[in-house]
Amino acid sequence: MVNAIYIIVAALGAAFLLGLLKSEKRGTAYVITLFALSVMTWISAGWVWAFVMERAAPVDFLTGGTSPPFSINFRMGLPEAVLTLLASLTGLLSALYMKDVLCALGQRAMAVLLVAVMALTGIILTRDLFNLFVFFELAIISTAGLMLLSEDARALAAGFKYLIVSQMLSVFFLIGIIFAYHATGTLNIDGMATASLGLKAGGAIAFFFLFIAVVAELKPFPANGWGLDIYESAHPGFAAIFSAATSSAVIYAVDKLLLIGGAEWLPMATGIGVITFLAANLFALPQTNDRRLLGYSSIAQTGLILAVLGQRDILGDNVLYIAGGLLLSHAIAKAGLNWISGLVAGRELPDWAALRSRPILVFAFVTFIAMLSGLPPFPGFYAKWEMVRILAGEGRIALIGLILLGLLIEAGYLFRWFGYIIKREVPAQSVRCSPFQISAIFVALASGWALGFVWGELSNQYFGHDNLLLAIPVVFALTFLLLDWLPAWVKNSIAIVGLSLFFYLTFSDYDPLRMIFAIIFLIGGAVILLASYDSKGRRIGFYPATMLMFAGLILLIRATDTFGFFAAWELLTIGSYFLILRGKHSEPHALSYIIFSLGGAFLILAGFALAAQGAPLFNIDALAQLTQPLAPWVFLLLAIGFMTKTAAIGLHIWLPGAHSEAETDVSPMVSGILLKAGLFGLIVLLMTMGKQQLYGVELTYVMLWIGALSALLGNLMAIFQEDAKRLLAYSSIGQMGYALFGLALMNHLGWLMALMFVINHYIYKSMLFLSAGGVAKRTGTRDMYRMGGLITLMPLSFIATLIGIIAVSGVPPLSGFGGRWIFYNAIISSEYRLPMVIIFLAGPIAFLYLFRLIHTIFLGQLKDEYRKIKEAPFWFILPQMIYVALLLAFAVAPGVALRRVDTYLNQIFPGGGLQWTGTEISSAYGYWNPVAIMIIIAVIFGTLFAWLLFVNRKAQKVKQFNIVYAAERPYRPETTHFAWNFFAPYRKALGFLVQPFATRFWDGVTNTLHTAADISRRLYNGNGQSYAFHLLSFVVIAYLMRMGA
Amino acid sequence: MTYIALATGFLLILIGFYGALTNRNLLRMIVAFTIANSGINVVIIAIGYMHGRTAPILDATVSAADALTRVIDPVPQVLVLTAIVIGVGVAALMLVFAYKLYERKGTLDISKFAELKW
Amino acid sequence: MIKRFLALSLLVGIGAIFVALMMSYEPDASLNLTARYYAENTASETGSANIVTAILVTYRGLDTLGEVTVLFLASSIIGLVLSLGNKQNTTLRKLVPVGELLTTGKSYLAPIIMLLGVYVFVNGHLTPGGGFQGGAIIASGMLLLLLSDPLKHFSHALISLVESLSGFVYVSLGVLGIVLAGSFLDNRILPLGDFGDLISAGAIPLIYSLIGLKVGAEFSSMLANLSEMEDLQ
Amino acid sequence: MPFDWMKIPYSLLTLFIVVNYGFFLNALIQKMGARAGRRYGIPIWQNYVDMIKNYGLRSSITHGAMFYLGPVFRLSGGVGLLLFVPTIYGSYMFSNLSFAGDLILALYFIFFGTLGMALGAGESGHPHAAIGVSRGLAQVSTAELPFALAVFAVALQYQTLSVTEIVAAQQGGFLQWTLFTNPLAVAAAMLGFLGSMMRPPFDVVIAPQEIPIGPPTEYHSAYLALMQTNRAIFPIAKIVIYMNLFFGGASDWPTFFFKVFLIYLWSAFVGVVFPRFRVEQSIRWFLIWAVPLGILSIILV
Amino acid sequence: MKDELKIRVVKGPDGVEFEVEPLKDYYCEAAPTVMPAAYIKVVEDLFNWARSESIWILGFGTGCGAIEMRPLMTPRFDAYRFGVQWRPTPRQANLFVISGYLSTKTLKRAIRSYEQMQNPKYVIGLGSCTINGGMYWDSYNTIKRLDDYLPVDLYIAGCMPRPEALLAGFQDMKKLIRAGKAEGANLYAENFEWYKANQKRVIHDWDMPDYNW
Repeated sequence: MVNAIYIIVAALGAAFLLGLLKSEKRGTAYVITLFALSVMTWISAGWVWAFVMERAAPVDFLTGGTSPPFSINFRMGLPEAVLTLLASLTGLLSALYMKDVLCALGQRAMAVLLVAVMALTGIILTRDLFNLFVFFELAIISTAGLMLLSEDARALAAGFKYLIVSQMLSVFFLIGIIFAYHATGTLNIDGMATASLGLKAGGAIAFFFLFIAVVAELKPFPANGWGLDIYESAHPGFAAIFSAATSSAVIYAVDKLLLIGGAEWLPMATGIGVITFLAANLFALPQTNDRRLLGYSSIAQTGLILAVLGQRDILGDNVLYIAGGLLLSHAIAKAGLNWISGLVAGRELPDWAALRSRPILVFAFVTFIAMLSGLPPFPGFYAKWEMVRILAGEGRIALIGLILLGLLIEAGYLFRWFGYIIKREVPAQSVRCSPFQISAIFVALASGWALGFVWGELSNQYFGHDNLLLAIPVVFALTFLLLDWLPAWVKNSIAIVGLSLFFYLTFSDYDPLRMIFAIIFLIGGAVILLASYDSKGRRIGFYPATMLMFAGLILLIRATDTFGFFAAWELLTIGSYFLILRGKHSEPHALSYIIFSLGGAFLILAGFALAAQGAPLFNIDALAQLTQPLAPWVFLLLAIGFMTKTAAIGLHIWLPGAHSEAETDVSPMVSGILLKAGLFGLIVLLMTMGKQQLYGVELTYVMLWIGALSALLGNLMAIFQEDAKRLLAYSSIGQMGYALFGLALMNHLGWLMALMFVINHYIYKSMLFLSAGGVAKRTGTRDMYRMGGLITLMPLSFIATLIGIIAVSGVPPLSGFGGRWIFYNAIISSEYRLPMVIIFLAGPIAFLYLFRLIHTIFLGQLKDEYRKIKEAPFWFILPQMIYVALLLAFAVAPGVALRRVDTYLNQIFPGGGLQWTGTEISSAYGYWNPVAIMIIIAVIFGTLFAWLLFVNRKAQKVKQFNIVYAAERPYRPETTHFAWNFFAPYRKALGFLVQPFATRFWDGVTNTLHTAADISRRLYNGNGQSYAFHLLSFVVIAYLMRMGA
Repeated sequence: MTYIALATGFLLILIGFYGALTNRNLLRMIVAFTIANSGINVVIIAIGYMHGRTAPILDATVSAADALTRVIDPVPQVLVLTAIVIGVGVAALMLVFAYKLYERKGTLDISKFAELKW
Repeated sequence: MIKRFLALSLLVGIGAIFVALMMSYEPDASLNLTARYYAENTASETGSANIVTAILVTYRGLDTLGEVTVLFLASSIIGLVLSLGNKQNTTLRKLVPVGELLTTGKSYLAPIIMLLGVYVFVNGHLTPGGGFQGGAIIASGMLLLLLSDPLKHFSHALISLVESLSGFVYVSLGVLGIVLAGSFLDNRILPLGDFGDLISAGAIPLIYSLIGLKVGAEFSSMLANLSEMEDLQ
Repeated sequence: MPFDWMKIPYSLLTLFIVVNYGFFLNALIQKMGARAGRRYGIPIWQNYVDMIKNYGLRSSITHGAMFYLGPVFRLSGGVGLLLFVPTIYGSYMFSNLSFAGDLILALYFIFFGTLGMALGAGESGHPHAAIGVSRGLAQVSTAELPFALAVFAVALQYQTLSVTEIVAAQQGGFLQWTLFTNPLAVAAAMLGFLGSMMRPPFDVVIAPQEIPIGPPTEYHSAYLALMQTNRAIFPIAKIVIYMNLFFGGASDWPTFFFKVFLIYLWSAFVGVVFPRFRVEQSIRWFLIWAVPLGILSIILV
Repeated sequence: MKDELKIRVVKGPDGVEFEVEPLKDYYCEAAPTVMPAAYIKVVEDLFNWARSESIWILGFGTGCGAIEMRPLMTPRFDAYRFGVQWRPTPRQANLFVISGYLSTKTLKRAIRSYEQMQNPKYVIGLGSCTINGGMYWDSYNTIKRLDDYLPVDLYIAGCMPRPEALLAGFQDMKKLIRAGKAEGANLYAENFEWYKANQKRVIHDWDMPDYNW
């Protein structure tokens, strides 16, 4: 392989060569620059290839004709190769990206760029401490020089601040070097490591200075104001280098230093890293400037990686996989985002809405923020998983908590930003970009996905997890990215066929329990997708998101180990987030959805990690073998995580907005199908772990209470909604409460009831959402009181709603009754009386909102402007009618679905099941006969109806104002339709129960975070001198803490 | 002797830092840093100094054979040379920045260049 | 006031660390591992009488390359900054004429200073001094020229040519080291010669001369640029 | 309990008896109310006459399909409720169609008629009908609660949901009645009972002078006749459940008539004594007085 | 015509504008028809008997005579024992007691209420004002002969008639009904044009459909 020194040589040679050119020959100079960068890239790539493919051993390259420690040597190993490749490739792409600027400024600027990249590779490669210092200084000076590339006049000041800080750092670095040299008699890093510097006289303090000087380059909190200024004002092309390459190089330098310092310095690295990670993410929250936000995020990410490096004592060899995954994700994403920021004219976050004119850029943006947030299938996800797993195995719970909290905050502002892009008004200035710039971004995008694949493969190789990018459902979903140019109906057909086909191919894999979910996810999804035929055009972005959600769902039920389960969980979360975000006004709701979901997901992650106790592959079934004192905590974490998805009360505030603001065909998906994922999680959890006790409290008992309260408060809140879809959304909270209650009963019938709810809720909630959505589509509003009297205009929607509400309310003869019947039988054998009372209270309340739903929309007075509207589109009606048929069929023959499950549940809860004799279903306490009920009611109803028809055969059909009105006549339909604040007396009596306590609580949390961030970020007052103060304080504090420890 | 040099060096560093922390004028800050740089150079040299020995140059008085016992540690000297040059480079750069900043705002007060913050 | 107090208290903290460092310092009684190697082997391996030079140019040649690059960077950036300035209003200043003494003195002194500089870097491997020192001396000669005639314009092209060419050759020599002697910046690409001769110590004098030229050119270019920057006002 | 065809005529017989007894009892209670006001009151057959007259009205109007179906739902609910519960304990003839389901079926079927009626009233487009429904649903949701709690307390007590078995458990002397074995549940249920009988103080739903007369404002002629028929059946059907659950059921018709009369009288008794509650007042009343009793009864079972 | 009844242009949710004509769109325009009696005589007799024994009065007090109707509900008179009840809605009422003088303003309401009752329906004119205007015979604002505007089945004379007279009137009404002579609704339908013309002559701000279903 090529000597690694040629990387340096190529850059320097080219840089010096540029000076020989006349200043007019900028084109040539540019070509030389590119060539040099390409050579550097090529050499590094060659080494990467050698290490990865040929398993080469690390090589030392000597200089000065002597072997180390007497001369400087370079080392090329896998990490060095990857990092030099990263640095030089970033440099190359940025050079491409900055073509105009570089050519305008001339060869000096190109030389500075070359030297900058060279310095970074030098930092990575060198094994000599003083040489490291030299390269550091080179990097600093070239950074300051590259600040001049910026068009932003403020960049100068930023460069100066940087120089102030780096002057101080140089002093510390040099003190550290010279005393370390004095202590060990060598300048070689490996030499120092073997001489165990820390044990020598003054060695610890010397190392402290070294460490501080290098770590401070990572912009640790609070000594990082200057870094933010650089990020904010630098040219985006350079900011990409600074963020992606410089951070990576410095991190590697820290890694080398830690080699010298040994294990005792690791906690400090972790501490600084975690504090930086949290603080930077927190401060990013109130940030509105895009580049500064990116800066905060970069600082946070490097902090995280530093923290990971600090955990190398327990991460062992995995540190490469984890830190590497995080580092590469961060580098690629940040480079990409910075490049994109150069294409956006405005500097406020909402200005990025301009990206919407180029879907590929939006896709790139999504990819990048997914990489940053550690979402699958990107390396950060694998890294996150393994890191948390190992940390949990070693009991570093607090660290996990802090890291996950930081990740959550980061995801919060990143996804908020994405929301702006998708939802905010497109600014006047559109995206301008050259093919070079696009190609740079595209390379980042492609390498992001490629790395996702690589990390998946590595994960497969080392930990035995499946590569997510090879999972058929994921591949299927991603295919839609390529097919996005097709018209929507074609894609819809492919999607429906795909779902059905997958079910057909795999249906023999599922046990009866999973079968129910498989049917709902796959077939149910296909049925709802029928409604999507209604949308015209191409519907960019809808199908990848939808299919990603379905991929996640189906992988969820197919998962056997915790990794697969968690990956599927995150996939479905992202997919559904994109789906929800598509709604017209869904920006804030989608955001709260993703934050709650990710928060829940992190709890699940922590729970799984805790359960695995460090084992790389942990089967879900093995949860059953957990013992005290671990088991209840695992249970708690997982349960809260899953309950976030089912929107249990307190964690529910994301649901109403997310479900109601989603598009018409999305609402049924996220409500009818997605919520079941949470239930499935709970079922898996309860099936494996059963009842758990924490401090003597029965956790399932707590869940019982939560379920009951969700049912009650969900229903109560539904009563007071004016918005039809919001009402249905709140109703979902209540319904999920019932299901949760049933599961928490932990007996045979309770589970049967929960599964019955799963089926029923899918059918009727999908139907009602479609129906309400169809009406909303026709009327252009979701406010029920604005509607009224639509029964004659939209009879089919009315029928669907009618059947739906009868089913929801549990009135015989429809299938809801079966659920209620099983429910009563389930609780009669249970010991828990009090929560039962609550859930009793919830029952009749359901009537109130259901009546309101149907009354205020379809009955009452028709309004002027809706006199001419038509029935909902055919494609909305079709699935509704399918659901009507299903409901009726399921009402008559619930055994079709339930009987097998009933038998299956005997394995989990032996005994206490139902008897199925003929058409009669009986339990130990009671019985019912759905067929008989249906026939009897039909006969009575039919007879009476016939009789009334006979008696009333001459009835005169009248119009809406032909009502007795105390001898007056109605004024206008609006004033005659009693619909607004329909249950006013109820609000008077019980309104105190629906005070938005949870909303206030979570608002309080976010406001506190925001305010805290907004106040404390004023620390960065922009004065370079203050930053010097920060730095010195950081040094002193770090020293004191070090001494204290 | 060494301790005095070390103390002087450290004191210079602290003086330099104090100057950099308390003077708002850009040029004064640069000068302050130069002082600090001199301080660190003194420290480096002081570390290399060994009592009773001579400069690491082999000539008539110090032959290659007795260099081991006669010369002081050459490495700090090498390092200080590099450090000085780097210090000069950075100082020059800071001057240029200061100049450009002055050109832009007509002031050398660092607190006036705080547009980038928070 | 608060600021000063804060600064003082912080510096007391830093000073305390320094004191701790000093307290733990123990002077070496004998040369340490690395120094001993250099003391013992420099002469035989490099043929350079000045051990510092030998270390600087060969053993730690990469540092030196970096060092040179630092200066190169600084001068490039200064040039860049200059090129960013608006060149339109290049109005020459009216200056007080410099004194006779200076004008005459410089025409005698400047060549000697330059020559001294060259001497210093050419003999870098034998006597104290070397490329950096020599380059600095050359630059001081330039400074003298500038002082005597502030409006003097140096040939940027020439400076740049010297700067770049010497740098390029320097790097090329380093590469030659890989090709001919096995490692980067190995001075043994040329014969070591007789110890103590001017032409000895392999490539060290050559490299040091290049460094001297380059440093001189870079300092000069910085000075010239800074001075011209002044002119622009 | 399998189905056989003889169930149909038997059920119709029960229906016939109950309809007539219902008409009679309604008139009787009305008459007793009149007597409490020192009036003579309506003739005992008055309700029959009213019903015939309403069937005999020549014209009628309709506001739409749901308006049309409302009374059908209503009466189906009444008839179904009656037939899903065995009327006479131990009698095959009058066990009606209880093979179709147990207590839970009956409890949930109560809402069938309510729901249908509310929908029909809704389609009439009359705001007073909607206001009435709003009030009715709000009130009934809390009035049913103590009843549901009590029912469940009873189910827990007897560990069954089958009405027949519950009655069977209460045989052997009136001390075996739930009334004495679980007085709290009965108290709660009987308070809830008041709320579901549309009598003062819980008749704000139909408040005749304020929102004449609530949900049925637009109903007339044959619709009204159907609803009147339901008024005869539904209270009895409901009382049958109370009787079976709390008062030992009835093993023959005389006992049946007597017990039903007494239970019915309870609501009439309260009705003539108390004035009317507003909706939120009655909600609070149920939550404060009746629900705690129900909760206690469930906890103490 | 009142504003709310004028033809108005409305924009639908899809942005298309169209006209709404309240009188046509919100009200049924059909004219009343003559409703034949039951085909079988016995049935009609049974119905007539039931109608006579179950007289539901529309509980509107249209004039001062309404004061005399209240005592009928009290223990002293107790009209309930004759099968007489008050209903709060015209839909369920059979008998409309015009209790005293009718101003033209009230006439409009009376007509509307009458038309909203179901066939067969009966009208009793209570007091002399309904017969010839009574003490308001020269008022510009009261109607003088109720019979011109609504088909009156029975007048109860007096100013005011005592509750006993009302009871007697009800008994006479019952006789009429039982005899099948109380066909005011059909009379109204047959002579609809004539009644409307009379009504519109006195009601100048006619702002309702011709027949209020």
